[in-house]
Amino acid sequence: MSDPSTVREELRRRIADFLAAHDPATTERSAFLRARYDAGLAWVFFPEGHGGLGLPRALQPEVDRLFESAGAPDNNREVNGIGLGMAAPTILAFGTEEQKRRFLRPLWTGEEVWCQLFSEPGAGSDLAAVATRAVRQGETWVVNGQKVWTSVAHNARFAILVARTNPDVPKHAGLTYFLCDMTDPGVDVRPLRQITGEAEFNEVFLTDVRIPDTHRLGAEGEGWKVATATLNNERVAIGDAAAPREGGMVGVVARTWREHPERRTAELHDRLLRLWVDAEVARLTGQRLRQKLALGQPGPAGSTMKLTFARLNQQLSGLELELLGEDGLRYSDWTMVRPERVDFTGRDAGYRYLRAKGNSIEGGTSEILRTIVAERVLGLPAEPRVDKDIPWKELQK
Amino acid sequence: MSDPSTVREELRRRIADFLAAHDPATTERSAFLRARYDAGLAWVFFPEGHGGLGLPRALQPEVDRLFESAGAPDNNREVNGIGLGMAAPTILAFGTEEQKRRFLRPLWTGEEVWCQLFSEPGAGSDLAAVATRAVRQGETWVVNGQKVWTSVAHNARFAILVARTNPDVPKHAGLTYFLCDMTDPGVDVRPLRQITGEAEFNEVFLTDVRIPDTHRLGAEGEGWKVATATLNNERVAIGDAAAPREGGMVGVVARTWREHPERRTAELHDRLLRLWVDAEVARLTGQRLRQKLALGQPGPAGSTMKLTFARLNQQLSGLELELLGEDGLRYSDWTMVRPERVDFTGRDAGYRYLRAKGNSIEGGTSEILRTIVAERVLGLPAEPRVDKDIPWKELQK
Amino acid sequence: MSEVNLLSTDVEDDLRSAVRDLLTDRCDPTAVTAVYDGDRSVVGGLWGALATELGLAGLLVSEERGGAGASAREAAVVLEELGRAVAPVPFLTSAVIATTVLLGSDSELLRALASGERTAALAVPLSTAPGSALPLVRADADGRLTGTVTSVAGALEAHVLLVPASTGDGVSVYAVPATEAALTPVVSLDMTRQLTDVRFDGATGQPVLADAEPAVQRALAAGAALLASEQVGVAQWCLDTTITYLKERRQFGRIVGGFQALKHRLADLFTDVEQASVAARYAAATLAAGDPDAEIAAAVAQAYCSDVAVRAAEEALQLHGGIGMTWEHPVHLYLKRAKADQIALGTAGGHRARLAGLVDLPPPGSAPANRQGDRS
Amino acid sequence: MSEVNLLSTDVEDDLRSAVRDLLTDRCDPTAVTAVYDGDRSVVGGLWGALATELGLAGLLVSEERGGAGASAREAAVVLEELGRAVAPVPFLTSAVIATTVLLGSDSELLRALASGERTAALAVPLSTAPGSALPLVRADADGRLTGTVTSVAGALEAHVLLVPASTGDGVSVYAVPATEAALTPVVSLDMTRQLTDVRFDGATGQPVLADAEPAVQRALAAGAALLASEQVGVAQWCLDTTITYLKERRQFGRIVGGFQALKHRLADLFTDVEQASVAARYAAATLAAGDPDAEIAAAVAQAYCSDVAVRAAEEALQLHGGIGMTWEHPVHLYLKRAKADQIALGTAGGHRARLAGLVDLPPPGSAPANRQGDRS
Repeated sequence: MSDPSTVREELRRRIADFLAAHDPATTERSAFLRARYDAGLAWVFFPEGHGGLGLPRALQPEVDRLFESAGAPDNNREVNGIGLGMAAPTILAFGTEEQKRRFLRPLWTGEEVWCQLFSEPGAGSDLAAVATRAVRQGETWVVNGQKVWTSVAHNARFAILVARTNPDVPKHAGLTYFLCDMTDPGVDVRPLRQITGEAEFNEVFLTDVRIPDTHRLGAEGEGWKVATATLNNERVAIGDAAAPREGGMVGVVARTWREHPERRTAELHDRLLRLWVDAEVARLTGQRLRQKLALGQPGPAGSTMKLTFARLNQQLSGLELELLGEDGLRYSDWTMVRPERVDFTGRDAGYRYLRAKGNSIEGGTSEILRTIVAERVLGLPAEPRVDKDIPWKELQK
Repeated sequence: MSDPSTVREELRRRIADFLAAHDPATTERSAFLRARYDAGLAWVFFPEGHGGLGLPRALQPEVDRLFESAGAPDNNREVNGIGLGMAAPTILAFGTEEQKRRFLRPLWTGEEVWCQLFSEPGAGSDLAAVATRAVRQGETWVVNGQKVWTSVAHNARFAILVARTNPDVPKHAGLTYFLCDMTDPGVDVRPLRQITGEAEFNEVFLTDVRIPDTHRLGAEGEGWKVATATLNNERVAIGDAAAPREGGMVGVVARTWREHPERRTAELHDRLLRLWVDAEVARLTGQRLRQKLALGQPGPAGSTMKLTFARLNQQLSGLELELLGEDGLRYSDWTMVRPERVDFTGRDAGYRYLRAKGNSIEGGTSEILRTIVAERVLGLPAEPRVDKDIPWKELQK
Repeated sequence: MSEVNLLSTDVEDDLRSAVRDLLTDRCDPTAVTAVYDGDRSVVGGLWGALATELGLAGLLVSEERGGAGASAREAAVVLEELGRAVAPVPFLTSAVIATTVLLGSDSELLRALASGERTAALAVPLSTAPGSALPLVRADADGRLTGTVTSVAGALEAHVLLVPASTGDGVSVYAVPATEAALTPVVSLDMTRQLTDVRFDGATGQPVLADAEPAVQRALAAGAALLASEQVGVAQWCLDTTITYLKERRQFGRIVGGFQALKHRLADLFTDVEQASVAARYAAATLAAGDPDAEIAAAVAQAYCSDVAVRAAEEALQLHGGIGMTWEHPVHLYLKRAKADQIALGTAGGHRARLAGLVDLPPPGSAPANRQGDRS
Repeated sequence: MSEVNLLSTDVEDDLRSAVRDLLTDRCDPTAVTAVYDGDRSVVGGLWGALATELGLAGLLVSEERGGAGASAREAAVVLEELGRAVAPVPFLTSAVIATTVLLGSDSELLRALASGERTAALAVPLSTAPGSALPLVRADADGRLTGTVTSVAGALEAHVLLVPASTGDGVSVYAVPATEAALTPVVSLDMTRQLTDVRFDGATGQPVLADAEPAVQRALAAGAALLASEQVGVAQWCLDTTITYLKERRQFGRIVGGFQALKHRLADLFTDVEQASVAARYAAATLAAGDPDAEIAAAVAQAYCSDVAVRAAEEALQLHGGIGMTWEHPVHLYLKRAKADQIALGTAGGHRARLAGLVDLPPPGSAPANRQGDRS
């Protein structure tokens, strides 16, 4: 391995050369992004030929900063988070060469947005319980079932999908992982309205959806292993930049406190200070986690940070409504709309209060996370399992 | 059944007659108590011939009040709580006529104090795991083992004892219940020092203790059933009198607050008010429970009240130390002594803080109580049990 | 502080059944959810049935004045059931608060309210705590009112607004036909008790009560004391529904309600909800009896029950998992009601602060402040 | 607020191992428990070994003045280990607080402290929060001190007391031989840091620092910032020991640590202890770097860590069940230390109140109060 500083130097030179050859001000957006991918400057920690240069992951933030400060177009990162954060590393790890070539480039450029068809009404925390069936007919799989909590499904070109291909074996063994074309006529995407009034997510009904076997990712029956890899990527997805003090929800509430001296009470004061302290400590914990990751030492803090984040968002937004008093009784708008993204700081306190309730459910409930911490980090005994060795079809649903 | 008010009238007359015949001022203490027992005025809800008149339990508080206000001697109630509250009803329910005649009268008069030999180092929450062995030799049982957390053992004449008589059957099936003479030479009572510095409890080592089979209570192997009855009596043992507002720990802390204006802070103020409210609500809950019991409708509040009581005592005493600041850093005395009883309000705040930690452990941990409430009151599924059907001797200890 | 009866009487049990049966029939969660999208069709018929068929509008009014001659105890039972159904009806605002304002007056309006023929609302923000300053509109010598009151609850359903107004000669309450005021419905956190901003531009009102501050404060105090029962109803629905759901839901091959961490949380929640029901009942019973402990009881009940209701709703949502986050499942109706109720008629923290004065647990630095107060 | 290193350096890891090894050898829980019964035989040898063998007495003193020239980061590592062992040694009181008082002086005493030859204690109550008024004894013109200071930590182990005294010309710190003062040992909640009441009846002291208020406050602030690391050590021992116990203990035929309610509580406690360790490390790192954020960092660390330590000790006791209530099991040593540490150098609530001023989150009514303050 070459000397790290030399590697960094060399990488900077490459980027400078690329920018010299492709002026962001004059190059067409898609052309620029495709060229960046082809130059291995998309995700430099991916292998050469697939948008990367096989470099350490820790170098990526600087790459992004350099492109950003040069005015380069972004690759639709906000909408395609699932594609970039979850689908791409899974395709890289488990895909055939053909699949990598077909899918990674338009995924990274944002030309093809991805969504995730994992959760079902009966398979939330227990993902291995998915009931969506995929039945093989020659070189095609015919898929039927219902998925929920699918964000960006209505804008997505492809999906990563877990379906049951063999109901005669225990639940973890009968799953297979697919790449599903969302334009297939059997795919019906319906908005799923939430308690905020909006529909940020979707339900996706799959009726005789035909997936070619070439879009199977990993072996038949290997779906659980592939899905687990995907979900591990989700948990790693912590921001690269240091969070500022009073970033996020705590800043909003602190501002309300400062702007409304007439609403302050002694009781709310101490509650706010406790939460401010908690938020500051959580921020520092994130900072330490980033310092560890930079040294290649991932710690257990990733799981615990999501727990803390959810609790803080919920307690802060709850306090904010009490602080607002009469104004806390009012809401912005219950109209069913389809927002592009979650906006915790730009909307009213009632929205924050309601939306934050999802923070301890989406992406792994707080209950599941506590169990994971207890078992994987603290080494406490696993939950008694009664469904491990019984064929899926015989399980009580 | 006769008219309730007639019954009450008749009972009052009996008590007046008794007091006229046995002037508390001039009658010798033991003689008075024995006579009261023989007159059926000890526990009027016990059957005739065993200190009672077969009347409803709800009448007992008035009987006690009438005797007390007449200056009658008390029956050592504070020291003999286990005898009166737990041993007596169990002997009544499961004892032979001979056992009832032998034990109940001196128990009630306080001439014979009782203790309870249930818990063991390896059998705390899981009482059915007791390892103390009782082996039959003719008409005698030979007992060996170790018991812990035995209060008043050093003053007790008898004990209720649970021991394992058959290790070849599952754990709940191999237990038998005995009445153990604490003066037997094989009984070794040692003080068990607590975190307060004192030894309120004892360890009791049983070495070849010989118990005649006539002191077995209930059938061989029926110990679990009898012990469960004993413990249910423990949970019913809620005071008969309405608790006053600011009774117990909350009153102590409120007094400290009032007496030390210089130590008040806004933060402690709201914490104290929250706990004051909680204590008041707990007091009212006790009041409702008593009103229900008076109508013969025991509710679930008995189990939940102990949970609340433990939490409140712990939080209040913890707050008190913070309120006391510098004085909270000081303690009264670490000397190992043997107190007669727990005194939450007469001692210093440090003692209260430490002693209150036991409130969520003794008499059923808060964890066990929550499980009981969840299963028996809310009807949620029982914990997975792996030890129900396996012979005791084969269980992993 | 006498020993009041904290149990239900047979009469109260009958009343509870009657209200619950009616709500089961006529207060479907889907219809309640529809009020969030502006379809308030459930409201009128439901309130009519409760107010007149069951005679709940006049519960607190004496029989001589056309009411049922019942007490705060019965009103508490009704509110528990209304809370359990998040019923979008103006019982609290009209039959409790507005009615209590008029109890000491000789207004004929009281009889109309008691019969259910008319419905009224007290024109103060829902967040107004008992004992706090009232927002006042101005009344001129001809009884013409000018001013704005924001976030009034029950105004949308009211024929008559009871408006505390400064007359230059103290505070009087005026009865103003709702049609005389400019009502702007507010998009509310809790649409099952939708708020209204009310503007008076020289509206003509009829004075119904002079020197009205004590009567208004009494009404707010009664409202706060009884709101606790509504909060208990909300909490009980949340607890019951969650337990039912967790006994059915399976994950990892097990009944989810069998996971011990959830069992313990539900045991704790059950404990708190049971205790809340006692606190609310004590507040209602002392209010009904005119017991001198009523003020403390109300502060305790509000301080305790409003947080328990919020926690019960939050736990219900969390323990339902994803389905609890959907518009389709009614748990959000309870969360929104619980959170709005926490702010209504004073927050828990506000009631604790009031309690401090009632039970001699003064805040830091209060001794000098009191002495200054004595001097002025 | 720069990005400081929150990870351990290799040097810090080595220091940690050295301290931990020594404590494992020489700080047996039974010997520590004995101090509660008046047997303090463990103290002298242990402190001697730490102070001189490992050279910890002079950790914060520059090499020119006979110390190790290390920083608050290393002191934090030591305190974590001392907390983990509830070691009854005066490191915090002498090597951190008293030493910091003297860092800006030219006193020769500093060299004696650095070498471990002498041990000192600052004569203020252990509960004194940074920024609060100091209890002062009086010094006459001849340097003779009169007055009493209660609840002084580290005085029993000290050769020298550093006494803040009012001279009529401001505050000076006097060095007084412990033999010159009347020391009354106090029966303390935490006997592993036993307190002493100290009386001066015309004791002769040597002035070591004039205009000493800032130096004393700086020392208290450093003490508070680093106490957080001790609290983290206490919390970590409690967590680790509880987990180990629950992996062995069986009830109902199951490993107790497998019951989900306990697993979830331990996961939450683990989260909090992890976070506490970051808060303490940030406080130490900013203090070491002279970072302008050090004051906020210290307040945050104290506000967070002191409650986490208490909760960890309380959970440890509870989850050990009966055995945790016994004198024989060491968990009570940690509970007493944690609770005393919560009060030491200001409570969590006190540090939050101080933080409010540092981060512009003023208490209610503070704006008018400030204005009044401006006028006077």
